[in-house]
Amino acid sequence: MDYFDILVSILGSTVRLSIPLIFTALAGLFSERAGIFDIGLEGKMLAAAFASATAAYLTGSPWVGLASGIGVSLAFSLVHGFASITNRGNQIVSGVAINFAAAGLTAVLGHAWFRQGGRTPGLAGDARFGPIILPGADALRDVPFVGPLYANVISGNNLLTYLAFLAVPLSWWVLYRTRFGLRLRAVGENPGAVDTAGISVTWLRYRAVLVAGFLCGFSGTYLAIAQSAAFINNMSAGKGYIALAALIFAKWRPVPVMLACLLFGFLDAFANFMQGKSVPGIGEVPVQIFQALPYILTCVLLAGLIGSANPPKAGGVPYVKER
Amino acid sequence: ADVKPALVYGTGGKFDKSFNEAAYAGAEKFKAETGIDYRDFEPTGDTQGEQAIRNFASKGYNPVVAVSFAWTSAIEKVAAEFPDTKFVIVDSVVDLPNVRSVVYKEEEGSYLVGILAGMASKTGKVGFVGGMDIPLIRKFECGYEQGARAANPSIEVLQNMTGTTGAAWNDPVRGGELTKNQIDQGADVIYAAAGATGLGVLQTAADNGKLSIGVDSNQNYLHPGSVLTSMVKRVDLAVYNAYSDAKGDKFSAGVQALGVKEDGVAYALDEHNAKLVTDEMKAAVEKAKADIIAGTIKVHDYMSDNSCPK
Amino acid sequence: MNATSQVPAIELIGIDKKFGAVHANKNINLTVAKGAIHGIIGENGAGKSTLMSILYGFYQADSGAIHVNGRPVAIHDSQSAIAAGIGMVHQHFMLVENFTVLENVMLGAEGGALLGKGTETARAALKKLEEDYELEVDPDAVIEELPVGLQQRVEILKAMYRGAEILILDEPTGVLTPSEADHLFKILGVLRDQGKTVVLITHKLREIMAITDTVSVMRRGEMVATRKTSETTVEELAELMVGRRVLLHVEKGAAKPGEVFLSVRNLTVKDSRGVTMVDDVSFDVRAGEIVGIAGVAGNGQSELLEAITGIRKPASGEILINGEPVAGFDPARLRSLGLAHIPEDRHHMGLVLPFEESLNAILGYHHDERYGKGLFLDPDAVRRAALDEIEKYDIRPPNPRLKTANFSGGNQQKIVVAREIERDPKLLIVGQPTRGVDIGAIEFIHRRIVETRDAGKAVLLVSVELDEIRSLSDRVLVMFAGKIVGEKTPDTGEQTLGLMMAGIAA
Amino acid sequence: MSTASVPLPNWINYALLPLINLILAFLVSGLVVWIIGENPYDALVLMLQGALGRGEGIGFTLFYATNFIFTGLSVAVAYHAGLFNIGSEGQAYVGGLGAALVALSLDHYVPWYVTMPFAICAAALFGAAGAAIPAWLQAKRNSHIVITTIMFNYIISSLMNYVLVHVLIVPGKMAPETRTFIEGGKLPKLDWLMSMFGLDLGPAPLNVSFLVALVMCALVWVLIWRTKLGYEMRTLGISRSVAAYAGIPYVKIVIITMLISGGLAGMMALNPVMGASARLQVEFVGGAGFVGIAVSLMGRNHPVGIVLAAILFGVLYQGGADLSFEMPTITRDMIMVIQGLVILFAGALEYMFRPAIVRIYQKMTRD
Ligand SMILES: Nc1ncnc2c1ncn2[C@@H]1O[C@H](COP(=O)(O)OP(=O)(O)OP(=O)(O)O)[C@@H](O)[C@H]1O
Ligand SMILES: Nc1ncnc2c1ncn2[C@@H]1O[C@H](COP(=O)(O)OP(=O)(O)OP(=O)(O)O)[C@@H](O)[C@H]1O
Ligand SMILES: [Mg+2]
Ligand SMILES: [Mg+2]
Repeated sequence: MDYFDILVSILGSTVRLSIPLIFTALAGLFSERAGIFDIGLEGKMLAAAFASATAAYLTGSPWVGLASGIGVSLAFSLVHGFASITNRGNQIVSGVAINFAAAGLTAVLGHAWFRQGGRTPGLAGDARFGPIILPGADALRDVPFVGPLYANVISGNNLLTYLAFLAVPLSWWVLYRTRFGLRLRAVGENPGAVDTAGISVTWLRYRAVLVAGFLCGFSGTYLAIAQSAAFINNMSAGKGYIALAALIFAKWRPVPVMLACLLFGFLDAFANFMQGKSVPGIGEVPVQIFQALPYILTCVLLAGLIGSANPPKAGGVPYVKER
Repeated sequence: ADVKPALVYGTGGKFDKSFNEAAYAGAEKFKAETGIDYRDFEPTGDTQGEQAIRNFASKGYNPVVAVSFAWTSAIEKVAAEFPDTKFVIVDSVVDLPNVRSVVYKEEEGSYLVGILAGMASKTGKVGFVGGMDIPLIRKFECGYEQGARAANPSIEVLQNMTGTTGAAWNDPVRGGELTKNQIDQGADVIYAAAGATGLGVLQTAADNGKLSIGVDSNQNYLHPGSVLTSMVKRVDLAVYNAYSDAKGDKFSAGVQALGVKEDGVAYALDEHNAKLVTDEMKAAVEKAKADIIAGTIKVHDYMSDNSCPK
Repeated sequence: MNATSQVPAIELIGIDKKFGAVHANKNINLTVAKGAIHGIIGENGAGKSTLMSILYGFYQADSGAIHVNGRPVAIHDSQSAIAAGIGMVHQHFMLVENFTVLENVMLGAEGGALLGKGTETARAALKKLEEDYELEVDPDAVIEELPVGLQQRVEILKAMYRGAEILILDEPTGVLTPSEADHLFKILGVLRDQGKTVVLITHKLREIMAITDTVSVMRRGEMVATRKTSETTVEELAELMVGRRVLLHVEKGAAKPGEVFLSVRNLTVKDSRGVTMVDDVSFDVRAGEIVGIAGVAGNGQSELLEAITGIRKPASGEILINGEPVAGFDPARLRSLGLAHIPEDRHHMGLVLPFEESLNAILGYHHDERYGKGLFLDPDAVRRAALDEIEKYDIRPPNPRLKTANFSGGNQQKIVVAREIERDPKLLIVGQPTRGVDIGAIEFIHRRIVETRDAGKAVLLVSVELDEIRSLSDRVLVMFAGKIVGEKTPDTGEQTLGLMMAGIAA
Repeated sequence: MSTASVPLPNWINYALLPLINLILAFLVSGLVVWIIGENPYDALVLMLQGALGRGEGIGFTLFYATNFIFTGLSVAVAYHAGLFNIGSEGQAYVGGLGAALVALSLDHYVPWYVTMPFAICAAALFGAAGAAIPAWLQAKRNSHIVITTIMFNYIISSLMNYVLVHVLIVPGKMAPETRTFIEGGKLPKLDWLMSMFGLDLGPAPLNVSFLVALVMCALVWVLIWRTKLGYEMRTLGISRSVAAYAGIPYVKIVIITMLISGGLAGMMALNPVMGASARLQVEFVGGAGFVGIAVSLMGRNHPVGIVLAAILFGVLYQGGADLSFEMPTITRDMIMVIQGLVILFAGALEYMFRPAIVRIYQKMTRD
């Protein structure tokens, strides 16, 4: 297997591993740009994964699965909104609570309903989002360079993968080219400006938080019924936090968010590939280095060694008019 | 004698379609035959095993079977506290007078499925995806590699481990990714010895039209036509025997090593994979089995020297 | 006058508003005639901003009614206020700092769900507004890079863009130089001529007299009077504002200046954005004299004080205390050299509001062995010490265990003043000593400051109240745009000093 | 009218409101139990019996509570200085390395009471080291401590993973864990304490680190309310600008606070590592760091409150284990659900009922 094939293989893996990060980080982008910190991304993703797998198993339809995943994730978003917007509670605390509740609930319900150690039953092919072979993938496969890239990296992914890459320019467009986006960015910087412009800060922030829930619904669904064929206990396994790291790494901007997620996905894919192989002169590189690398990179960024990351000014602070 | 059997699973959950489910099947069989009910417990984390085992012992359950090496130190502790209770630990050895340790010669079973893999592979590359990187799993891999090489001396065996902690048993996503890597590198038969992670391996192989090999329970039915065979580890026997030995006052402590000869490990053949295993393959694997029983083939045990002959 | 102009632009009827325990507006009635400039004056905390924010829908009144153009309107939020033709420029600007001028102006009035077309319309409309009212500002400039004066223009443009017929300005001149203020007044005149109604909040009597048609006075949440400007006097308004005749002169003897104690040499200070706020400033303060720094807020006084007191590192230059260079020392070290500091903003700097009073009485001096040996803090010792100050300064209620937030503004200020002066400093730095403080407390605090001087200490006083500067200082320095533009005696006319503060004459 | 600044008496703020929130959390948890087809009341009874019914149950409850006291104190100390340390989990994890290294090197030579002081210091030191970089990033680079401590939870976890799998593992053993400490590296159990109350500790691992935890409570109380450093921390926690005015050095206080916070978290490792399992295991912290957030919130950042809240969570953990044993449909993950709900209601929604309470209170005091 030559280097090019290896590269293609790693890139294919990178794409698959980045998708949940992209959806989730974009979710965080909408929420945090509106001034609501969201460390409950992890929990929402997990809850959505469980809901989608359960619904897809019961109905046999991935679409019902997706809808349920989104629905449950939205419900968690509403809780976060209720706590941090309506009740002006601490957003971090609310996020922590959501992560706990989601991890616990999915395990408890999964165990009680399916008795498979918290797993949901495996899904048949048509209850999942299967791979989509793009036109000409097989024909082009043998064309040097472009062929394998097209056939193995670009083609053959499932619908949600393509949606994730579509969501990036769409998010950009929404944020920078629509009224909603303008207001959303404004409310994360100075909610007073939005309020005095006659716009409801509360409703605007709720919408942002709901968009976040909507997108987490996709990432959870992807995990459970596109990438895998069942829900597994704690299957988000910290991806929500990596997405958060990617969001910071990208300085809260949509296209860099995608690039950061791809980078972190690549690190993961590369770690898988490097596992058990030894590098000449160094020996086997411990997988733990790759696992820690996204976080280390983000901290390096935060240390100001590679630019600086300034969060939205009103981020994390509830909008309080009257003491 | 009166028995009040109890069973503590590994952390994968009772219905993991694999290791724990096999243990469950053994207990169910005992219940069906004798009408004696049993209590079981599914710990969902490492810290709960010890408490559950102790709970059973202190509530008078006897014998208490703990499947999974993860409960080794728990059994060491609790068995010392309850010298009158009989304990069984599966996949690990605890040297106490009231503990029976059941270990399997996984290298032998893996050798058999390795032969099938070597013969079924068209690319000359087969894969192995392990769960947690521990000597026990290396033992699976080593036996598999020996078998595959016996079938095809020029075969290349790709191998990956899912992780280094308990979470590696429950990570089908990474299992699937590792499988995809191996497929990309040309492997067309992949053996999963990874608990629930293996479900991802089997799934990915099926999704990509490749063959896979299941483990512990007979997993052939999960993806009919795609699972070449399963390396069956008769954990059910360990459980069943523990209960019925205790009932018949035949319970003995000490180490039981179950291999091909004892029918403790085997390869699975049923209607789901009948089409995949040719007569020629069947003949070869049956011969190997006979040779192992006869002692003419000696499969190297990785754990005997922590290395695998190349 | 025709019949329609008889209908008032705004009528507030029985507006009542409480913030928790604070009764900010008490049953307020107010009528603003159409096409007039109506001034509202009152001391800090009188409830002016609250009242206008209720009219603008930013706060909701607990009870009361609002009529606009004779018709009752329900103002639930700023949206309904805007729809009723009301615009407001807030005391603290409501701008998105990293947005452009255009984006800020458009916010809330984008003209469609997509920005594309609306942006161009807005740009054109903005250009027209700018020309009509001499409010030029680059529509593509980013707010945080604009000076305050221009930021205020953006606020006015925002209101005009939304078609405001009634424009409320909350203390618009606090951040402006006199010439900028004059320009603003010219604009307000133009607006009035076009039939718009202007409500102007200020506590500068000069401005009221100069521009308004009618003036209303608020005191402690109540509307105490409304007068035609032409029929009232500065003295009457001042009395109405504070509830008794203002004593503007402080009894004090001549200064006996001694050695130079504080010396500032070529000091340059930048703010957090890197903008030079204090530009090559030099001056001396001698023991036994009060040096006052006059200036419009925002001309670098705050940064100057912060640099001298060690809160902000100067960019360059020297600060000498008793001949020793101290630039860059931290506040704790400066305190040990005999510096005391009454900060400009007691809430932002001087007090930890949730602490009990006694803990604020030692703030900054808490390392003193009197309050506990070594690493430890002895609450009883702290309370005993606090009680001393409470008695001496007549702080009410006299309870060192009461939460500081529950003291009134004047008493809170006394806590700070007591703490700083009672440490017997050699150098007292004072910023806005009487902001939001009632007349009785003002006298008291002024007397303490003079006593400190008479005890031979050096005092540096910064205030935006020219009266305060003139009545307390022995020498007056005028600061403008980060520079000391001149030194005058305190009996220099208000006119002259005002021009200097505007950067016009030296 | 807004009610946020209306003062309420302490018994409402510190007892009634938390109690209402707690009850609500339990009601919703009961709903979950009911949804999966079990009787919530029975579940509650089982849980309380399991946690408090016997000496052994109480021993386990206090054992878990010990963990939570340490992590709760860790969160609370940082909170007083306005820092939200959600890295107690990782700091405790790396603290375990410190304790284990001491135990491994001394257990053959000296008795436990010689090992213990060294282990306490090492655990605290390692825990503090785990907080050092986030502290520095916050102090010097102004990067949000919440974010950096989250990142460090993962970084530390990877590091510990590596150390256990590649360095400390006993060759030939399956599980990535150290060898079992012998007597000199084990902390003695508190049988005597339990028998003073006529209870039998049984196999419950309650050990002397419980007493260490109580001592730390007292020390934290002294630190926060009786030292100048504590005064500076609290001032900084309320207002950075006031602290700057008062000459309280931001960088120094942030770093010291975080080191103390990390140290307290690190000490938590004594309990499971040297007190219970007598070896260092992968992921032995098991979420106790996050529980510390809940404990600190519930306990209003006061040591006494923290002890009470830690015992409450101890009851949850031990009772939950017993519950899942007796009601096999309910797994132990139910604890996490309850925990999440407690954090939600007592933390994020803590003021949900305040306006209503204020109104009722005002009505009552007016009459
Ligand atoms: N959002 C708020 N929440 C609670 N109390 C408030 C709020 N805004 C104002 N107050 C209180 O209401 C009272 C009136 O304040 P307001 O801002 O209306 O005064 P003002 O007359 O505008 O004073 P200034 O001249 O200082 O601007 C003050 O006691 C103030 O502390
Ligand atoms: N932010 C606040 N939180 C709690 N209570 C407050 C707050 N602001 C004011 N109060 C309470 O309201 C009362 C009136 O406060 P305010 O500052 O308006 O006093 P004042 O009448 O202006 O007195 P002074 O003349 O001393 O400034 C105070 O006694 C205080 O207890
Ligand atoms: Mg005001
Ligand atoms: Mg006042």
